[in-house]
Amino acid sequence: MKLRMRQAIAAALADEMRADDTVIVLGEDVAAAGGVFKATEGLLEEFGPVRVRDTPISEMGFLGAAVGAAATGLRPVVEIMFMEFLGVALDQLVTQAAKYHYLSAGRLSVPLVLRGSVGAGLGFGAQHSQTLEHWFSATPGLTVAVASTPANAYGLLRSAIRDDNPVVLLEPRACYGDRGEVDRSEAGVVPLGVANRTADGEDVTIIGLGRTAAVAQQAAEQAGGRWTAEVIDLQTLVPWDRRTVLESIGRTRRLVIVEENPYGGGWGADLAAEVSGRLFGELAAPVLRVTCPDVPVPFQRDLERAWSPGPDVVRDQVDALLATGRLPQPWWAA
Amino acid sequence: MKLRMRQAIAAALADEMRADDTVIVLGEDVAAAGGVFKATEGLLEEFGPVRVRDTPISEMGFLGAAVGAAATGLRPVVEIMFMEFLGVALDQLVTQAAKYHYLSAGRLSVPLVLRGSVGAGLGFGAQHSQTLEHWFSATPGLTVAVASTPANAYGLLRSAIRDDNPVVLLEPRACYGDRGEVDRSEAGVVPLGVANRTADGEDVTIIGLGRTAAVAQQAAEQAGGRWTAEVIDLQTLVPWDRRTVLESIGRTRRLVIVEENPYGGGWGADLAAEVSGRLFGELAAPVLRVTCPDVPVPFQRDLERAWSPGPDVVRDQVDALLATGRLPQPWWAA
Amino acid sequence: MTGTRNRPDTVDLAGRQALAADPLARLGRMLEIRMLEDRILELFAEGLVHGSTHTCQGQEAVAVGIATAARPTDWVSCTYRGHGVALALGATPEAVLGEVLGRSCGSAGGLGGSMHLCEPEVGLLPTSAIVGAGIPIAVGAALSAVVRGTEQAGIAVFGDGTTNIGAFHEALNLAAVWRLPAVFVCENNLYGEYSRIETTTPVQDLADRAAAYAMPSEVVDGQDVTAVTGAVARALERARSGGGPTLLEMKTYRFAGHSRGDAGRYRPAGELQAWQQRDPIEVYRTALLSETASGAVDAETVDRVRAAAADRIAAAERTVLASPAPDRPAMWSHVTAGSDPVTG
Amino acid sequence: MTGTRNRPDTVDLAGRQALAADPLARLGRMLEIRMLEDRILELFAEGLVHGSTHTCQGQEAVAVGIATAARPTDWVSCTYRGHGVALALGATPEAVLGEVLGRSCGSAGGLGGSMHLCEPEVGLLPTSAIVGAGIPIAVGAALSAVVRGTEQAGIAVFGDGTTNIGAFHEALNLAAVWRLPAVFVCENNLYGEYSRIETTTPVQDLADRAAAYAMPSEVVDGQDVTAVTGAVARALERARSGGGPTLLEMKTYRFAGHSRGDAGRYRPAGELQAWQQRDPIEVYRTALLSETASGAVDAETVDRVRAAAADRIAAAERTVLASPAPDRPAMWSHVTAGSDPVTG
Ligand SMILES: Cc1ncc(C[n+]2csc(CCOP(=O)(O)OP(=O)(O)O)c2C)c(N)n1
Ligand SMILES: Cc1ncc(C[n+]2csc(CCOP(=O)(O)OP(=O)(O)O)c2C)c(N)n1
Ligand SMILES: [Mg+2]
Ligand SMILES: [Mg+2]
Repeated sequence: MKLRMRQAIAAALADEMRADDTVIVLGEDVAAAGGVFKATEGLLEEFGPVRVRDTPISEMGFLGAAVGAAATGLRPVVEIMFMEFLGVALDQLVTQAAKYHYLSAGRLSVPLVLRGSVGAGLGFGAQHSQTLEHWFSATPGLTVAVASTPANAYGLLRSAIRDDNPVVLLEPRACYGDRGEVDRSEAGVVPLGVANRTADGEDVTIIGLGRTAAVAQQAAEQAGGRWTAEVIDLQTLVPWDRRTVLESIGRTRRLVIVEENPYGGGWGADLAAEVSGRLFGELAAPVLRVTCPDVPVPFQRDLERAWSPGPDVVRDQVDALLATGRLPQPWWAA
Repeated sequence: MKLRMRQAIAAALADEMRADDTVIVLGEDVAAAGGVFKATEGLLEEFGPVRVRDTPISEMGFLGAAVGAAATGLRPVVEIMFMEFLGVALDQLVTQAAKYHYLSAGRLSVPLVLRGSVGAGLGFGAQHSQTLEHWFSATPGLTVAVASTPANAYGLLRSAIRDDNPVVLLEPRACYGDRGEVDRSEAGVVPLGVANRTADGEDVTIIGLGRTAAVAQQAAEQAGGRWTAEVIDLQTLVPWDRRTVLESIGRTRRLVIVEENPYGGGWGADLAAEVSGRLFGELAAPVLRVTCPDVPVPFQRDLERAWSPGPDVVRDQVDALLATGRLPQPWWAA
Repeated sequence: MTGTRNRPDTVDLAGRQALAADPLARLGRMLEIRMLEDRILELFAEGLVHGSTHTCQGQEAVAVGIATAARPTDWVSCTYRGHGVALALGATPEAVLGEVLGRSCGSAGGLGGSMHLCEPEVGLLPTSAIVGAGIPIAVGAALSAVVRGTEQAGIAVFGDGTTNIGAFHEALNLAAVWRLPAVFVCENNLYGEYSRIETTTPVQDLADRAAAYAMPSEVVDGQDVTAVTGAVARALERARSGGGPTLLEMKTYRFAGHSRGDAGRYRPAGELQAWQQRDPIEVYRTALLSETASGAVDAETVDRVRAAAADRIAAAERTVLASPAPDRPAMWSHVTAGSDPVTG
Repeated sequence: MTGTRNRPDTVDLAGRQALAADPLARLGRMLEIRMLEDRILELFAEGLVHGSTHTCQGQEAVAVGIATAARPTDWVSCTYRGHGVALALGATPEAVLGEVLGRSCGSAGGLGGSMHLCEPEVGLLPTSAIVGAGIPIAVGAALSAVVRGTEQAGIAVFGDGTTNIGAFHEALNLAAVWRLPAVFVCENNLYGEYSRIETTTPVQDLADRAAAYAMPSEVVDGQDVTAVTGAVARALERARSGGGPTLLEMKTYRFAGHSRGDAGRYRPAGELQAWQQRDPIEVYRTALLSETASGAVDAETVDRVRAAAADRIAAAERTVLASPAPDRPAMWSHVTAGSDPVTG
């Protein structure tokens, strides 16, 4: 069926809640209002107020409660409305939940899903527009996935709910309204840890994540025959799918990573470092990271749009990479 | 004079507090007790309870207060006893302080220093032993420095206090007792953004940060003449000193980074990615990251010691890199 | 800042100072707030506002009461619902509307947006889009005053729903135990987003929460600018004389939705209408007209004030609409302060 | 888990269940706690303890009172100062001491250390080294009970200083507004690390903070195991019957320092001695001996209990010291659960 991404999320929640009584949903205005972004619409009506709960404005409180509930028999799905709000509650996810299995000698697990909206594009300003993958990195025990389409939002969320470990699912806010085909059968479940190759090509592999998956795709489409690209939607960032990525680069011998975050500390560095190291001497060009500039997300419409690299920027950067075999200047300096 | 690192920190605070009435110190047990690690000893006695304050256990409260104080005329230095505690207060640093200058159109600045103890080695377990640099990355507006010796703890802290921006200074807890020469004159002030080359060599550049600076140095000393290394103590992680690093690698054509954090999401990836990209075709070997394994910090003494790579591990990894020109297996898999 | 050198004034200090002396200035300021907020929602409907915006119609008396009682040197932290407080404190309508519309004449040069206003000259700290974040920050401003030995106070303005977040608790405790010159102004408008207070909060009067910090508190009629002014003045007097912080709960109501686009359908029928009977502007107008003693205020005068407010807002809108968006380099202009090696 | 297959039992469920029925079991458990804590500090002085350790001498009545009133199916969150609560709930001395000494027989197989104990079979959630973290987690356990329709409760044990952190506030509010079966047990031992409560907290009775959540509360004599048991039992009764959460403040004192190595010099002279007059073990021993009605407890019986406790701890120490450290692969053994593609 065709669904918007927000509906796909609600559908995944409903489908898992029907299958498993222990799945509950918590968050600010997720119940009566169906979510600020309507990603939990209809759940209160179908599953009732015991399992679908509006919380006070207390991220530390309700995320912590979800950790406790997860350790004692439930599978809570927590909505963090804008991922920045986790800045008041990070402890519960990374210092408690992610370490509980370890610190219980494997006797407890924390099947918790933390869904949060992320990213720029809608004019929410510097404190409501970041993607913040880095908050979840370097945290053994935690899995991090990022949705980009209705189909993988649905499929990743179902996997996340079934997983016995804490899983973070980042949902690019700008994509909530996107429509696409969603398979609500088991076949629509998207495994964690597996990337999605969305285009074939020969000259370069372009990897995107979340909102930049489509940017990567469109950049490849705009190449005008000068080059062709394998495009990969990474889907899971931790752990990332080394097999798919390395195989692809084994064919194309060039990698471009498109990121919606500042250059310094952006998620692509991990991939770029590992690929550069593992395929040393086998690459035809340096690994290129196309990121946003190192500034807070600006509000004004044109600046916000200019802040994150669009398909044209990516295409030009790939052109330059292929032409020279060297890293081009950052696009904003060009 | 010879000081322990904890004394060097107290000395830097005292010297800046003497020079500038607006410098204040806040934190849990920093005043009457002189700090849990004694890094603020003597300050209450000299500067009094108005400027040196024991706080309630309220990281969000007192860090937020420091942000407000910094924006309105003071230069607060906040101690976060163990950096993990910032997991309950990250918002104030990265979402408020780091963005205040931007969001005030340059009319306010936040000359705040956040000092926190970090790292493993003392048996504090999984929730009190991480280095957590990644919490501070991808945050334009924030500067991140890491001490490794009494001299640079002193010098970096003085620079941090004078800086008009929020600066995080990570202090490896295991080094608080280390003794070393400290120059308390202006010459002892260590600028932010500048790395420290601690050894000359020809075959490889080894970079450390915090506790791994000494590991890098010792690894080089253990090479037994098989190879010689330029050793760099990065000192400031954001922004890292590209000039010193790239010049060094220009000479040695090989880079090894030694990190006290898990491989996934560790700070070295940023450097490895950029160096691999910028010096594409000019390196004699892939950039090697020697990190800890991707597990929470284990408590038990031998395991904790085994968790972070020591000089012998680094030396062996460099041996392997030089012998094969390829990335060795991670040391824990070897 | 790039592109903002010739921008219109962002503060009107004289206008701010007039509030304490002149009842008509207070009425006028409430009217300006109402009119600008109404206009912002219209501009939003016309597609001119990027992103979201949170307006404060119905809560004008709180904003103007605070600004009347406080000095321009006091520091105020506020939230995403900050247009009214900003205007009351003396931010110009150009600074506010300019920011909402992303123009270089805005408070943050158009880089912040509706949720991010800041005018240090009249005491407005950057408004925060994170619930509760401004409360400890105002406490820090109060601490700063104590350390620097000034008479300034720190004032935190926040909503009812915000009393459930940890930062509220930690900040009030800290201010109390350090006896800082801080004033906590809770605008209890009965809702946090779409959730009614009693679904999230087990106490009726939020002022009661002050007892957990041995802090004095007051429940205040937030629709009556004179009551607000008086309560804030008492709290500031206590603060400045070393008596420590105070929690003030302003009973009020937002006439519009939580943010643009919210029609407020979660409200019980008749609730809005009942509160509109206590429109702070009408309440104050009536009070002024019935103050026969003073005699100076008649219906005509009020009409004049209203017309002046309308003119002011219309003029601001013209200025803002003629004002440029920030240019691209502006994005880089204020990431770090100073010229140390780091920011070089 | 690697290397722990043949480890000694980590829980003693029968011993736990005996607490409710048998006063001597309660006395014995308090003695075991005291003896093990004393021994840990000695082992620390001998250099056998890596890292830090936080002992609870003087607070044994709180731990045992909770364990007496609660069921093994109730969930308890506690802190780094958790040895006593763990032992009271039914963790064996081997599990506790083994963890403190980093042996594979420890609660977390030696990977956690003194601050990290966990015995799900008797309801002990992983103790946390982060102040306040366990409070919302216990609330979550209470929520879990409601959703799954069980009679379980969630019990959070934490210190006085912890009432100043945001997690305390958010958790109590959440439990109250959702009327969850939760019990909040604050061990007010007058200090948070080296800071006396009045330097960080403006109220005297922390139980008063419950009013901010319209929550019932009690101030309890934390040195009297019977008083503790009664108060916790009342709170659990309320919790299980749908009456919602309760805040209990246990007035108590830690006889040792905050952690190993702290000599407690910040304490006023005589304070420790005054509290030692109310040593919970002595208080209970005296009560038992004077309960002439029951008649069953005489001085000899008490001595027997004491000797048995000493034997138990000595035996545990022998077992633990003979127990291996975890082997190196143990480091990787419980990072992620399950065998999905992620954990491989
Ligand atoms: C930490 C955090 N959590 C959640 C939000 C989302 N949010 C924005 S406004 C709001 C409601 C706040 O309610 P209240 O404090 O009553 O203020 P009001 O909007 O009524 O003025 C919420 C939940 C946020 N901005 N920050
Ligand atoms: C978030 C956080 N801040 C600070 C600390 C450091 N710390 C450990 S114990 C402690 C004192 C806690 O005092 P209290 O709540 O009274 O418990 P007690 O130790 O007396 O049992 C502090 C400040 C911590 N572990 N976590
Ligand atoms: Mg409200
Ligand atoms: Mg205490």
